[in-house]
Amino acid sequence: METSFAITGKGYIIVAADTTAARSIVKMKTDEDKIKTLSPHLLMAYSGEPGDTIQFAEYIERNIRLYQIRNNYPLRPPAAASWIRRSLAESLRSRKPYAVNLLLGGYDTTTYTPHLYWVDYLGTMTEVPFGAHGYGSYFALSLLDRYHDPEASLEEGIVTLKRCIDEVAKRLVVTPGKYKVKVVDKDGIREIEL
Amino acid sequence: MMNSFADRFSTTGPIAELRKAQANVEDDQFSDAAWGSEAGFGSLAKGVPAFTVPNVPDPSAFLRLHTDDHADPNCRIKIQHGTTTLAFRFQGGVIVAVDSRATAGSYVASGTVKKVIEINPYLLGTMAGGAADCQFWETYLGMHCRLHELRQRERISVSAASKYLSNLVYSYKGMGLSMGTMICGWDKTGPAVFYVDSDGTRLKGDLFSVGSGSTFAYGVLDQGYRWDLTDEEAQELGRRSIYAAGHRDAFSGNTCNLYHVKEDGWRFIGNYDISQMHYEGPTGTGTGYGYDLRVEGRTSANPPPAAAAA
Amino acid sequence: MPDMVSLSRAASGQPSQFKTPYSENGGTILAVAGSRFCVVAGDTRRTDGYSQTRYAPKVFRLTDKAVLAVNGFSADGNMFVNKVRQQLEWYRHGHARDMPLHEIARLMQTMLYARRFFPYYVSNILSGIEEDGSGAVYTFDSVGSYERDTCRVAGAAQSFMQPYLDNQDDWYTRPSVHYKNQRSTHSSSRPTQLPLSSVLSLVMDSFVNASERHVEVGDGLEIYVVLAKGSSLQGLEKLTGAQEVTATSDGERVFTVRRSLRRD
Amino acid sequence: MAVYSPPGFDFSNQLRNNFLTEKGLPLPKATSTGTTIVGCLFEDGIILGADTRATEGPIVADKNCEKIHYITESIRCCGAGTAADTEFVTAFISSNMEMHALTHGRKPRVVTAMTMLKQYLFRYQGHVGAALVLGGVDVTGPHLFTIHPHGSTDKLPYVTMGSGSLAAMAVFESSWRPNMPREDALQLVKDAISAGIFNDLGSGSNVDACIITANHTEMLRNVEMPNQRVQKERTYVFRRGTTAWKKESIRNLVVSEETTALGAEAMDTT
Amino acid sequence: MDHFPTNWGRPRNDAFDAYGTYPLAQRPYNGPKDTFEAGVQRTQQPIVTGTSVLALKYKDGIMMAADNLASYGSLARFKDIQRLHPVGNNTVIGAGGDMSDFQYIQSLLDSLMIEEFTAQDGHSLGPAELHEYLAQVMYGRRSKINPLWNSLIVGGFKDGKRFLSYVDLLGTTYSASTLATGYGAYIAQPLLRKAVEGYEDVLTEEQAEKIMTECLKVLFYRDARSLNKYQIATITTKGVNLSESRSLDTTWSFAEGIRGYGAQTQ
Amino acid sequence: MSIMEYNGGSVIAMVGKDCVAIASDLRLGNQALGVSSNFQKIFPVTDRIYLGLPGLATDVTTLRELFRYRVNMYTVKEERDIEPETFAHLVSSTLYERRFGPFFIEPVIAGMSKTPAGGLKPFIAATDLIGCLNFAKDFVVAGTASSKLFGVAEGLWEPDLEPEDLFETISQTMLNAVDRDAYSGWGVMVHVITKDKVISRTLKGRMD
Repeated sequence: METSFAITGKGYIIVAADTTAARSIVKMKTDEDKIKTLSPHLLMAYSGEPGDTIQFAEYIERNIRLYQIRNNYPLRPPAAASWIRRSLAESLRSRKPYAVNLLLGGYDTTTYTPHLYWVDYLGTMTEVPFGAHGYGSYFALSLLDRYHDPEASLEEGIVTLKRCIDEVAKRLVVTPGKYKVKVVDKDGIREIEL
Repeated sequence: MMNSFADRFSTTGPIAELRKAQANVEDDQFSDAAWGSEAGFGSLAKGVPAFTVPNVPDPSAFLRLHTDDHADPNCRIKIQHGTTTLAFRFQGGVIVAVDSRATAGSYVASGTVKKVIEINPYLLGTMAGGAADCQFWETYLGMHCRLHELRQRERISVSAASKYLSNLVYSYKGMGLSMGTMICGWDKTGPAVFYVDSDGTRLKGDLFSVGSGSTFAYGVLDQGYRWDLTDEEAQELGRRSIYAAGHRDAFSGNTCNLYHVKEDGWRFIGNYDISQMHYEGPTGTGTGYGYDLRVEGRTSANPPPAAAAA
Repeated sequence: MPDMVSLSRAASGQPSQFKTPYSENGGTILAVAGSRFCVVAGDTRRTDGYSQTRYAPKVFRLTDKAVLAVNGFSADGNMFVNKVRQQLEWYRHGHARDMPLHEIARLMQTMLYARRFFPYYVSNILSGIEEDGSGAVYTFDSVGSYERDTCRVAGAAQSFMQPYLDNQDDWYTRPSVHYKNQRSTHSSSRPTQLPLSSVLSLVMDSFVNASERHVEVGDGLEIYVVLAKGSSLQGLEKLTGAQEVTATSDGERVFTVRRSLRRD
Repeated sequence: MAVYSPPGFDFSNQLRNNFLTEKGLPLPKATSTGTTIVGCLFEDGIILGADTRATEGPIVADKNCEKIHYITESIRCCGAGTAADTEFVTAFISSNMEMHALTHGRKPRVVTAMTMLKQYLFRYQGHVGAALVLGGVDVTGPHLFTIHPHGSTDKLPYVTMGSGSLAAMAVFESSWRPNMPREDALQLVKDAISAGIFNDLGSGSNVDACIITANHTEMLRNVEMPNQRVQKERTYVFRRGTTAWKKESIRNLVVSEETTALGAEAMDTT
Repeated sequence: MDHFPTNWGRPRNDAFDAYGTYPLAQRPYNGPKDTFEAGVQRTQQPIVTGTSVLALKYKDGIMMAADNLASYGSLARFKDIQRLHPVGNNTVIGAGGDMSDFQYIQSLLDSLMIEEFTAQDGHSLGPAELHEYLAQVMYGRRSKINPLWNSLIVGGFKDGKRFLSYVDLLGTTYSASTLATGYGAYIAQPLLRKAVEGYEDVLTEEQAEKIMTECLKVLFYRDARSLNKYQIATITTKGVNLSESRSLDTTWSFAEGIRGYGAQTQ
Repeated sequence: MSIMEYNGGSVIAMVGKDCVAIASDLRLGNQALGVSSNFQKIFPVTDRIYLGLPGLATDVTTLRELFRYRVNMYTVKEERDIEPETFAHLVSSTLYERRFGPFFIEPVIAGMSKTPAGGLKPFIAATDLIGCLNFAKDFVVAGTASSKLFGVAEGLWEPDLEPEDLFETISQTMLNAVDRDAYSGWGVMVHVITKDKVISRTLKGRMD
């Protein structure tokens, strides 16, 4: 069962997604990266209908990149989020819609602010201090209401994230297994091991 | 004389028709289901009540057709649903905490539901699922616990009480009952919590949360739970978990009722408004549980000192 | 366009296929408990699709201490009231007194629950005076779960009237001011109760509001007022159309008040 | 986003909406007018009538809406059914009639409006849910039609439509006579609408009527108001400060100007 | 019971297993089955039907009217059916809906009256008692999901009191000074209400009959399952009086002026 | 559960004396799960027009963008601000364009419109999801709590309320209505538009 989390902290965003690619009752792969790096300071975790997810993510990735090549600067997180939402909402009106849920985490280098957007497959978008997709959200959101701190240091943020992962591991029937965790901050994007 | 005699046994004729017509209707009046109500002369323990079942090939489908508001939002009878209840054992006894909201469709039908059923001074049952199912069967259970006491001259164990309830509802399996309850109490073996539902499941355990908001409650509960919590910490954890569920789940909320079961029986700790807990904390004087209040003034922006000064 | 389904029902007298033993007859009921009185009201419209009858009572006096309002499928409702009355009659024969209110409530639960698998399609509100003289409202869902409350609406316009009464009633029905969004207008300790006259005008206003916005509410309003033993009439005697229907000399007194509502 | 949207309906949401419907989320209902609408011939022309209730399911969405729509000066159209459809269909035909009049330089006829309407509705096979009563007077005399959502029409001396049509029709069937005088006919229309208002839950509030004769059209908005709201028993003004709020921001729309006299330095006017 | 958070506590729908419960969502049914279930016939839809019955209160008592048609679908099958049935000296029952069910009710009521008569206890069943009886029977049959497919109007006059009430296949009952079943509830009721409400105590029999025939005429114009042959019953101090079948005087002359349905003029 | 209840949310607008008020809740839900408690549903169109968009949240954003675009085009072409009446018709025809594939939004419009004499008078309107306009003289409501809002507003609304009184009335209406609706709530935002200013307040509503 796919689960992804993202939380903001002081000057960073942590995005975590499970690494399982499952078909029916079989795990096909346990080290799939479901977080795309869209630009130097923008991450996108995606989950949903297999096939749609990767196709949509690559489409977005290329277009965001194209923008950067054409204009010589990347889209800032709010603008990128708005465009991604629109792409998703419009695809829903086409014959072959993408059924993809997204968490967009970006660090705005001009305002020094991390932004996190929660986007669902219908094109609903809202900015949140922390977000989750998948059944994990039913356990993690209340936990984050309780423990999340926007001024937490990265270490504290990782502790909070671990709480979420542990909780889901404890309570969710089909445990997602391993997670890939990426951080974006003023220095760019890097992957961290838990 | 002959007339009335013939009437009684005839299967045709107007009186017979009336009798037949009423037979179905009157079941509930003179049946065992109306225990204790027959003008005060009813006997209490006639066994398992009898119910009127509609005369259709598939009664449970009939019931679902008319009562399942998810399958059909326009269904006529909206049985109230939605709930968060929790109970856990710790060194100081059992904490039972529940919310108080009842919703019918999207309408909040009540914000003052008592979802802890006080079975007797040593036993509590929680209510999730069909409100009537829980109220009725747990009241019924209370009667049988009393009978057990009278017969055996000792209090019924939590285990036995929950087993009794489990067996009762299991006999109605497939008929459409909806009940998810925790039977909590203190007996010879110490504090005990049993989860019983209408599928017939019965689980002994330390920590359960039941209802549509249970996942949210678990999120907070699991993180804060230890066996050696103090009484105050345990009560706070119960409240806080119900708050968390009331906040996130549209079908839970309004107030939290908190009970603490100790060796000398249960005690009602208090009723806490969830919105008040959000803004001002359970006592109305402290800091609120609400995320917005907790992080007020805190920002995740980290401008370098130079930019911040500008 | 006329609703072709309901018209085809009309053609043969009734629905073309017997799909459901239930029907929905509209209308709304409401009860408010005061410290020494209670008020139970219901409109008198009975609907069937888009057609209506103007006077079909939904509120029934059970004893001088208890009034029962039923709403939903009227045949079930009437039958249920008859049966409760029958039980109360038996009780009176057995005990030489009227059944106390909270006992009627429990009785109703068992009667409703006996039909758990073939429910009465009825929302019940039982209201009256408890043995300690306080006003009480008991609300039931269709299969018998019940709770004591102070102010409750059920029926078609439930969602129209209940939040309005929440707002107007809050400071006396709820100890917690917080609940109902009004800040410090009243002290947070449990204040004095709304007087009967205010409750009555509130009830009338709320039915007028509902009849303005809900097509299934209207025609007439029937209000029952039950006064506890020894309480004064509190202006009831001056109210036009108030009529006493007390049957025993136990001390509680029952009055009815009738008003007309929109007929369109 | 297209800068120029093509005329006609936009079906771009339909795929998505079908998808949502398949997921088991039923589509919401549009405002419809349960409605009693009528029309009848009298000695000098036509009288149209309508109630003024608009409903969304059992909820009264609008207590005093206008259901007699303008087509031309001497042609009017009552609408029942999906409210938005009746509004837009009549507005559309009204503008087409104006164009028609301008193109041909003479007053358009009622049959022209009727034909436009039926052709338009037939094209949409009943999906445009407008049930209409069209009435007017032209050079060929008074005409009265009903147009059903699928585009079928009827021509009769007295007609009714909507959920209250049976109640209104009963009044016409029992009391309508050919060549009624104006006052009697108006009363009859009021009675017919009232029968709908008081006996059909989908119809309510007030009576609108429109009297069309060869050289004059009289729109009688709210000609009868039998269902006025009664005075409230209590007043409901809250003490200021009742509601607790967390944040306030005020945006001034008037830019305040302040004139500062530059007294010390006289302007150099040389 | 469904344990999924968004659906918690609701009946489990076995046709749709949202979270793939393994191994089984549904238990096999091994309970008793009625092999001949399909053979059990109930009135699930009416076959031979009568349309509206009208009734009103007037100065001297109750007047009731119904036409003589029993339809078989859209076929005007029987044109001399009597749908008003006197029961005793004080009551008339009028029925719309399935005629065979009505005839069963007639026989029920007739034997009930005989039953009551043989008791010889000085009581006789009046309209109120018969209505209560019918309400119980109708409600009981609906509770067995085996309804008597009728809407009935019970009118009567006993001990100086007028009685008029309605009961239908669901057991729903109500009273009013004017009642109508079937299409009559939509077409005749508005006219009846206007003519009768408020005048119950002043209307004479002639006026009442005029109102009735007017309503029947309108019904005949607009209800495709009605007939211009009808009967009127009155129940007064003098007892029940059921008229012979009469014919309505109707006019269709206005139709001559109508040309087509649209632009036609010839 | 209908599509309109998928994300939840409600809006109401009321007329006062030389002022109008519009209020919405702040909840964004994913069915029963609350996702955000700061989801704005009311947007300024011009200085004096506010538009409330309750309904499916994706369409809230889409429509907001669409209207912003169309109003900007109008302003560019006409070289003046759009008037509330005109804007209401713009909303209506935009929605009716999609008669057979509607947006799941029931817009509510509140604003002050210019009178020929040069003054300002209050204006409110609402449409259903395919653009049937309802110009009311008192109040208009939409969203998942609409029936509750109708009931409370019908009882509490009085004519000619001053801005501060109107604020109390609309706030109490909104708060009590959303308390009885599972899909609306999580705070309330109120805008009172008067002749010379717009007062926006975030209310302390129930958070469950």
